[in-house]
Amino acid sequence: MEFSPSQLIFYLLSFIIIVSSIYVVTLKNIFHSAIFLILTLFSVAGIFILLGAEFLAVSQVLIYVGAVSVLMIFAIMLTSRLASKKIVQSNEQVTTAIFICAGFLLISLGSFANTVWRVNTEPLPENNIMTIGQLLMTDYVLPFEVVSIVLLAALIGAIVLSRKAGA
Amino acid sequence: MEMPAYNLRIIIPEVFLFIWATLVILLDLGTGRKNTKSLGWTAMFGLLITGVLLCVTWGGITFNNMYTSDALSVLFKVIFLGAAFMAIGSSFGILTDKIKNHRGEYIGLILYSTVGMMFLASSSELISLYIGLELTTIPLFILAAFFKDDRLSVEAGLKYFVVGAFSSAILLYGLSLLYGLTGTTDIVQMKINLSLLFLSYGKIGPGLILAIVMIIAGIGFKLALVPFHMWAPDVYQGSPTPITGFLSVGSKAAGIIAFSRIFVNGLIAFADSVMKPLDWGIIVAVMAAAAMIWGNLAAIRQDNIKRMLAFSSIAQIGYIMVGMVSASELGIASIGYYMFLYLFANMGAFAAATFFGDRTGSDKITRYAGLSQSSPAFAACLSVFMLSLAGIPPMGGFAAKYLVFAAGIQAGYTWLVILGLLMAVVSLYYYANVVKVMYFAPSESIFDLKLSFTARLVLAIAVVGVIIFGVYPEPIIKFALDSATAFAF
Amino acid sequence: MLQYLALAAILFAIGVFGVLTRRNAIGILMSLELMFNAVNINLVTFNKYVGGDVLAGQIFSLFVIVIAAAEAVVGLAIVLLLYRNWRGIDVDRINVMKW
Amino acid sequence: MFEYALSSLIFIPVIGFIVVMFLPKDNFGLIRWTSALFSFVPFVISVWLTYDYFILHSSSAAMVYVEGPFTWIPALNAQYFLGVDGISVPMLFLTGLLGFLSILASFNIVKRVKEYFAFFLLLIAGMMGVFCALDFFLFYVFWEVMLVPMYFLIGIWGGPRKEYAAIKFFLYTLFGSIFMLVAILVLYFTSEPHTLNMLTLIQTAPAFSRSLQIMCFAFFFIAFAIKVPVWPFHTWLPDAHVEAPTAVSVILAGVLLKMGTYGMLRISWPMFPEALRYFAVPIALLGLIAIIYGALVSMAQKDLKKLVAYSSVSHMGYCMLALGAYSSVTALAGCMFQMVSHGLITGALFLLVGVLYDRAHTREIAAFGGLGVKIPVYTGLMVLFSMASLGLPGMSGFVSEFMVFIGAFSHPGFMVITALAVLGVVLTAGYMLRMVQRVFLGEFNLAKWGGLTEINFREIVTVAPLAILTIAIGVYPAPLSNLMRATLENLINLMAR
Amino acid sequence: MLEKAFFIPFYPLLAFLVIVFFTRWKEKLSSGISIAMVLLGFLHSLAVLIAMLGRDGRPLELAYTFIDHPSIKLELGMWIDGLTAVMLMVVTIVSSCVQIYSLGYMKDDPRWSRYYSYLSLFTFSMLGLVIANNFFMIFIFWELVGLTSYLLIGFWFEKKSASDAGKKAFITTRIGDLGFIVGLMILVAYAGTLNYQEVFAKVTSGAIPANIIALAGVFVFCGAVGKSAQFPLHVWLPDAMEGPTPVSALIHAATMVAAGVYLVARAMTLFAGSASAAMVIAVIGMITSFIAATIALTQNDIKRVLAYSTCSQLGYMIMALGLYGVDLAHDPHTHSVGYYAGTFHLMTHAFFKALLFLGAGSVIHAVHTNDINDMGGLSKKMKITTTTFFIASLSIAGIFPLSGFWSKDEIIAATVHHPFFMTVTLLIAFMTAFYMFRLCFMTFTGEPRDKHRFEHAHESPKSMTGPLIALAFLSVFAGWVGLPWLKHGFSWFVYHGEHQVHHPNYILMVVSTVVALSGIGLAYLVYYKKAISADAIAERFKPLYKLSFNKWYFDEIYDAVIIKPVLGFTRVLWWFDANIIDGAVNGSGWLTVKWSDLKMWFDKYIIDGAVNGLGYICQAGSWALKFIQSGSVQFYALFMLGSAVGFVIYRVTPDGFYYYLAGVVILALARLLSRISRTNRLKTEPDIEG
Repeated sequence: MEFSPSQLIFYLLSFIIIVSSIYVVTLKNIFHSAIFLILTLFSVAGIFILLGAEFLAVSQVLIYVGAVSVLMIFAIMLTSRLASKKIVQSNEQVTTAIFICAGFLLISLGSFANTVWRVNTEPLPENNIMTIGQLLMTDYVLPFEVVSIVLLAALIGAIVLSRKAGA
Repeated sequence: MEMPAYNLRIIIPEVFLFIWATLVILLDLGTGRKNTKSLGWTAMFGLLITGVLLCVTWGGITFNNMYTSDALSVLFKVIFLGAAFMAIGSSFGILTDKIKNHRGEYIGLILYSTVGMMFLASSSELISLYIGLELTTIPLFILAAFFKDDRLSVEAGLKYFVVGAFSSAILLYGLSLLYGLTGTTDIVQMKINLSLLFLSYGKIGPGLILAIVMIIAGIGFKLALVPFHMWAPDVYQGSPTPITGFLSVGSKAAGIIAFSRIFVNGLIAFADSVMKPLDWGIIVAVMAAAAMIWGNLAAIRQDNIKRMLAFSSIAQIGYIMVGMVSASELGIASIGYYMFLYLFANMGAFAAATFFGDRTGSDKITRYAGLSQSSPAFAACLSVFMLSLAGIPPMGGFAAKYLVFAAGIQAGYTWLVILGLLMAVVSLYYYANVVKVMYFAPSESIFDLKLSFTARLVLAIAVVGVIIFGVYPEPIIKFALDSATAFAF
Repeated sequence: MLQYLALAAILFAIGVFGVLTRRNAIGILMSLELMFNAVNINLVTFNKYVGGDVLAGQIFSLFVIVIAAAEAVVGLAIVLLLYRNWRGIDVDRINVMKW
Repeated sequence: MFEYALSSLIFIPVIGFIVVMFLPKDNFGLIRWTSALFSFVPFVISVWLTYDYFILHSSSAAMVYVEGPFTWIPALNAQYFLGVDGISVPMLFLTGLLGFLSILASFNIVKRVKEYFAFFLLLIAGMMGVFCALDFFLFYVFWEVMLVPMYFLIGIWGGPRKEYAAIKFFLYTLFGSIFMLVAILVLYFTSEPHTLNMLTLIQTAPAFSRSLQIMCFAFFFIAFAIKVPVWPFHTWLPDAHVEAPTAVSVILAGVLLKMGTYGMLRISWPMFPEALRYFAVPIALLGLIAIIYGALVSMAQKDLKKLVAYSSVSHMGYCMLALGAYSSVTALAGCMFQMVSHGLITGALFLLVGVLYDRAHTREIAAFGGLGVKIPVYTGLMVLFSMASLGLPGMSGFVSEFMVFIGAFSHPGFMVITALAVLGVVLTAGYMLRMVQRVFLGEFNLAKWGGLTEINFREIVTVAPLAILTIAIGVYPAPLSNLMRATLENLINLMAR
Repeated sequence: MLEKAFFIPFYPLLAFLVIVFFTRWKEKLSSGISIAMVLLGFLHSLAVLIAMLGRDGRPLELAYTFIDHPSIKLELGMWIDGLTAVMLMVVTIVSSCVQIYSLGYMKDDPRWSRYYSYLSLFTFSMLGLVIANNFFMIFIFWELVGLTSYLLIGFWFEKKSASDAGKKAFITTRIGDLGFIVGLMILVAYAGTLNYQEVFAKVTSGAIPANIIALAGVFVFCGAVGKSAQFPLHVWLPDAMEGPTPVSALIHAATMVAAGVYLVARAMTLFAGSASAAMVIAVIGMITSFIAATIALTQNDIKRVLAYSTCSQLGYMIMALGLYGVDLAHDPHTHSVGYYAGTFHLMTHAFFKALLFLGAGSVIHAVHTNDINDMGGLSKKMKITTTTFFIASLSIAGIFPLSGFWSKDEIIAATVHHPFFMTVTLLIAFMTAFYMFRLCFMTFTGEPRDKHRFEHAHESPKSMTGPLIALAFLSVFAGWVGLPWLKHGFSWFVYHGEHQVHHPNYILMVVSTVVALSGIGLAYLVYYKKAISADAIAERFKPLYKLSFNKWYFDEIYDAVIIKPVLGFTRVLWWFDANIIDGAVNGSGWLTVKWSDLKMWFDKYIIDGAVNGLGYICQAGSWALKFIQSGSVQFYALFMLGSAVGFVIYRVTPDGFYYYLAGVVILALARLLSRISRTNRLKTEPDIEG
């Protein structure tokens, strides 16, 4: 079996994603977890590029890495005390969870392999950033507008909840 | 690039409500966060206007087939508006006593969530459906945790959030698979594509089942459908009571319409016998059965009225799902009617619980003892709600159950109907228990609840709705049946 | 195409595992982000290989990213509340309400 | 008869319910007399109706005074459809009479008077509705509507274990009626075109498949059997009777139990003749068991009211036996007679037990003795109704039992069952006489019961009509028999399909 | 007057209603009305009798419909023939006498009005019974006399023994009625009618199978067994003596107990339709007669002696009627005199037995005791009573030319073709003479054994002696209407089938007289002359004596007694014999109560338990509730995903359901394990709360 460069890159990225995401969910130090989360997210952005979704990759980096992860690190710093690092960071249902996740994984993989998928009929548009922009303003203008309300609501909610002064 | 000419008329109600909600928040800021009642009244007034606008403007499909304003969506939008109206109406006590700083946000978030539900109700495409769902849910995460110093409330918020986001991810996973199978996000197109796929390959494979189950799990969370229900009692108990009511009616109705859009409209082809192995009906039927059993049996043991109502609403969703699995015109109509009556009965019950809680600070059912003597009207109202939920004629709950079970029988789910009816008998036990406590127990603590005007208004609306639409359900059923024709069976 | 789906499934499963087992609330949030990313990989993969509506998958995943961000914000706000009320963010201690 | 007579029977009490709700809470007299009025008017109408039916319509089996079918919920094909024939008219009369008398007998209620009478009027409305309805949906609604006031009446004004009794009654009967609902729905969707009209279904249902008939029949039977109550579904009855206030017991025994047998006769018997043939013998056996069992259990009772309650089980057993012998007009007429007569007699017995309880505050049979010396009129009435209950000729109980016996006996294959059922006559005599002896005969305890007062005028007024009717039917049953004869013959033809 | 005969029962009914509703508080008026009405009835009956004599006993029928159904038409009506006319006379005469007599006897009773109302009601019922034209109607009045009997036996209800006896009487007779009802049901089922004549027509025409006739006959006869106190249901009659003595005279001697005999006579065609049924009747009659006679020999209670005597005499009549039926079944043109004998004896017995009871009442009134050992020598103080009592005794013993002689003679004549019956009959006649005169001598002659009582004894007032005299007159002469030499005597008037011409049988007359005289003679020797010691005889035949004295142990060990299997009796009746015969009241009533206790238990725990089972399910559910609703949000998520995975497995795999089940079990176990490990870990972990 021959590896094309893109495949090589894919397996490399996959390896990084899987390993670092396992770290994310298992490391005792939550701060380290956050770092590995950022690594994972970066790698996913790489996958997006492999799949020809450059705009998405950019958004991923901007929104996740730039905003969400930083926010999380702040939150970790606010809430976690270093003293608690030694404590077991996973709860008692690890065994069960492993079973369930493994089951889920097996089923998913088995299902995918046995399913008839539609065949690709047309290639992706060349300039998909442009196309995405157009689509967002035309076909998908409604969700585009509504999602702004979601963000507004989340914003207001976050402010309400995090304000310290009594309820 | 040119903007296609969309029919903007049919989204006027949503747009108006969004603007109005923002105005309410601004009003609160502008008036120095002092006004309570005027905010509430403004919001309720806005809901009324929205309702009027809705009636004037509905009908049509636009935004690239993403947004459908059909009769079904109107029926559900009325339910959302009603739920929001009653939730705000019953929040006056909380707004006065417990929430000092963020009254505008509280009301605004309820309205935002309502806007989300309304979008959801009209979505006929997966992306907008998902976004509508999130717009419904995210404000509710915040509202559940709105009593920031109250551990129960915060716990409720956390649990709601974790389970909500988790199920949202599961739902997305399912939606992505569905997209992958059909190559489209348009529900009607999806159905066509699936049929074509099936016709050309003779099979589709387990991927579809995975997708279906994932989607059921994702929306099942919103419905609190067993086995995706477990957050519900905790969240219902911990949240501010009006929010609990809103959750149990509005958010649930939103889930139901999403469910029916995806499954009854989109995947209906798989309910027929040729493709029996892919049928989602049996899964939902099993879950409905589980919901009825679990909800009713668990509710018997509860001594907290909110928790009891939480389990009861789990059971109620089981009944509704009987109509859903019927996947027929009558089934959809029965769901619409059921939810409509459920709006009055359940919101009424939660409103009553709110007023009682405001006054006494307790949600214990035993504290209701002797209310029939001290506050006869209140006790009578609550009894009506309970009997309606139990499905005793002439309350509306009876006609609703009748319709749902009729649909079940018609679709051949006799076992499910018998089970449901048996469980309805069981449910009577705990519903009647509330009545019993109020009426039979000797009244030890005689106190008058001294209901405020809004409280009386909310209770009156609910009681009148339950009885009027119970005795003369024809207009609603007619409308629901008409709305069901939107689905091609 | 299947390898992308497999990657997504693995990532999703790991995310699920994190949600199910992390005691730290922020850990749960991070695991949720993993799950959303897995979904996104799915969507983009399908967009490329299955086709159909032009770029619907990419746009879908764009919205998913945005909404995931919004949820993260709200989630973190709730985590702060937890911290204030419990002086800690261990999720499995937060079970006052049960049964 | 004026138009909408049946509706007025149903809705006058409802109006009364609303009116009473708006009366001042403390004006007991006003409340009592208002509700008496609102129950008296339906009573008068029911008497008039009975008379009118007897004169004008008793020769044919057709439904008369028909109202509707008016469209009610077209989406469900539910209609407002009322009508009566020879088997509903006596029941309406009984309901009117017992409703009015029970309201009179309730005048001594002093606890939460307003609610009491309001619920009572609602109860009367529900019962009237059941006997008039010809649409399944309507029938079911009335069937259930009744439960709610009953629940409150037992639960609030009942005895020490009222809560248990009330919820048991509610749950038990609801449990039964859900099966009826399923059967109704199945029938609805099986019939073409879909209909809930009982009369249409009676015409079309026998064409349904055998298994479907058997299933529907069984489901209806469970619902009705619980109401009757047929052994072994009877255990709600003693509790409900014992805990219920006097007037409610009267209604419970006098009217509610009849709904079960009425339902069988009106609905499931003519509708599923094939299933009926399949189930006839088991039904008669259940009746036989109820007769013997009820009587034996009655004999062991220490509580006066419980004794009367169990005697109901025994007496309704005769109805079941008769219903099993579906081929005989005499048996079915005996069943109807038994329904009427049991309503009168047991109603009166409950009233009388209530009278004694009001004075003595106990119903323990062993606590009494020799009361015949102190309260002879009361004793006389009690003995009269005991005798009526044990089927003494000259009173209605005898006529009904005799007709049941001779009718059932001539039904093919029922000889042994019927002959065994006759045992019930002796057993009934046994427990009734034992009760009479231990309460009224023997040594009188002057120290304990010296203060006992004789039955008063109001109480006599409540019992007297029942006594008169009991004897009247016993002496001259032909009118009642003629009233329902044509209807029953028609029913038998339907069952013979 | 004849067509209006159905008025006769209504006179006393009117009296009853008037007393109950209007004159309850005016005691004298009540009794006056009652007596007036019964006398009116008597006059009317007399008119009817005369009218009937004029028609040579040709019957008359009138009826109105009670209930009309295709399968059965029930009617109320009257059937008047010779038998009816005679019975009407008997009932009204005895009733009149008793009512007048009661004026004295019940003088100081506080419930005077009630007593008369009951008597009127009884008279009404009895007259209705007699006049009935169908089985349905006779059954109605049959039950009504049972009711009034119950009320009158228990008239002094403060006495427990009295109320017990009433109940026992009612229930025991009802056991018989049970058979009666079954018999009626059979008749309805096969004949389709209950009218006497229609039923008889069907029986004779052979429209009903013979075995059904036998069955119906035996069942209908059950009613007579109960009411006429025949073996094995005779136990109630002696106890019924707890009632006032005039009541005993009226009901338990002259009229009600005769109803059974009347029924047998009335429905003779039915019984004669089957020889075996008729034989059952004859045998039952004989057994009763014999047993009762032997018991009467040794009893010391004056009324009980008379009660057993009544049993015995009723058995006589029934035996005679039964034998007639047997003969008739074998030969449709039989010359058997059984029918005539039975009905004739029914009439004469009514008079002299009423007289005996009233006489006994007079004695009891005087000495306030029932025990003949406390009496003696009363003839000195109570001339009229003594005389009339002796007349009655002679009559019942069958001494020429008293009425008893004529009727009893006919009964013996009826047995001529049945030697065994004849032997027993003569034996009974002997015993009858003996015990009656034992009673007479013990009571009225010799030295007073209780001085104190004797001192206070006095002759009864005129209201009591008057009826005694009237009845004594009848006891002497009533039998003369049946003198064998009369061409148109009793047998011409009261007949079955066709008029019977009767021929005297002089040998039998002599034999019966000899038997009777020897019985009297023995009694004279033992109790008057004391030539033979009664105690010595008792000692000599100790087992027999004890048997007799203890009434054959019927009441004590009824179920231990092995009753001779009786033809035609069903196993059902057997069961009743062995268990419930002494009423569901005293002896085996215990068993019933115990049994129903058991049923109560069953009711309470098993059937109710099934209902409450729901509660247990809920209990189990609550464990599951605690298990799943653990409060841990991560477990909620786990459960959600686990279920989803389960559903997928369920739908994807062929044996999905089992995988699913296995998955649930594994999940549950894992959860359980983790809970355990969690509790362990929490112990070791430091608290991190600040």
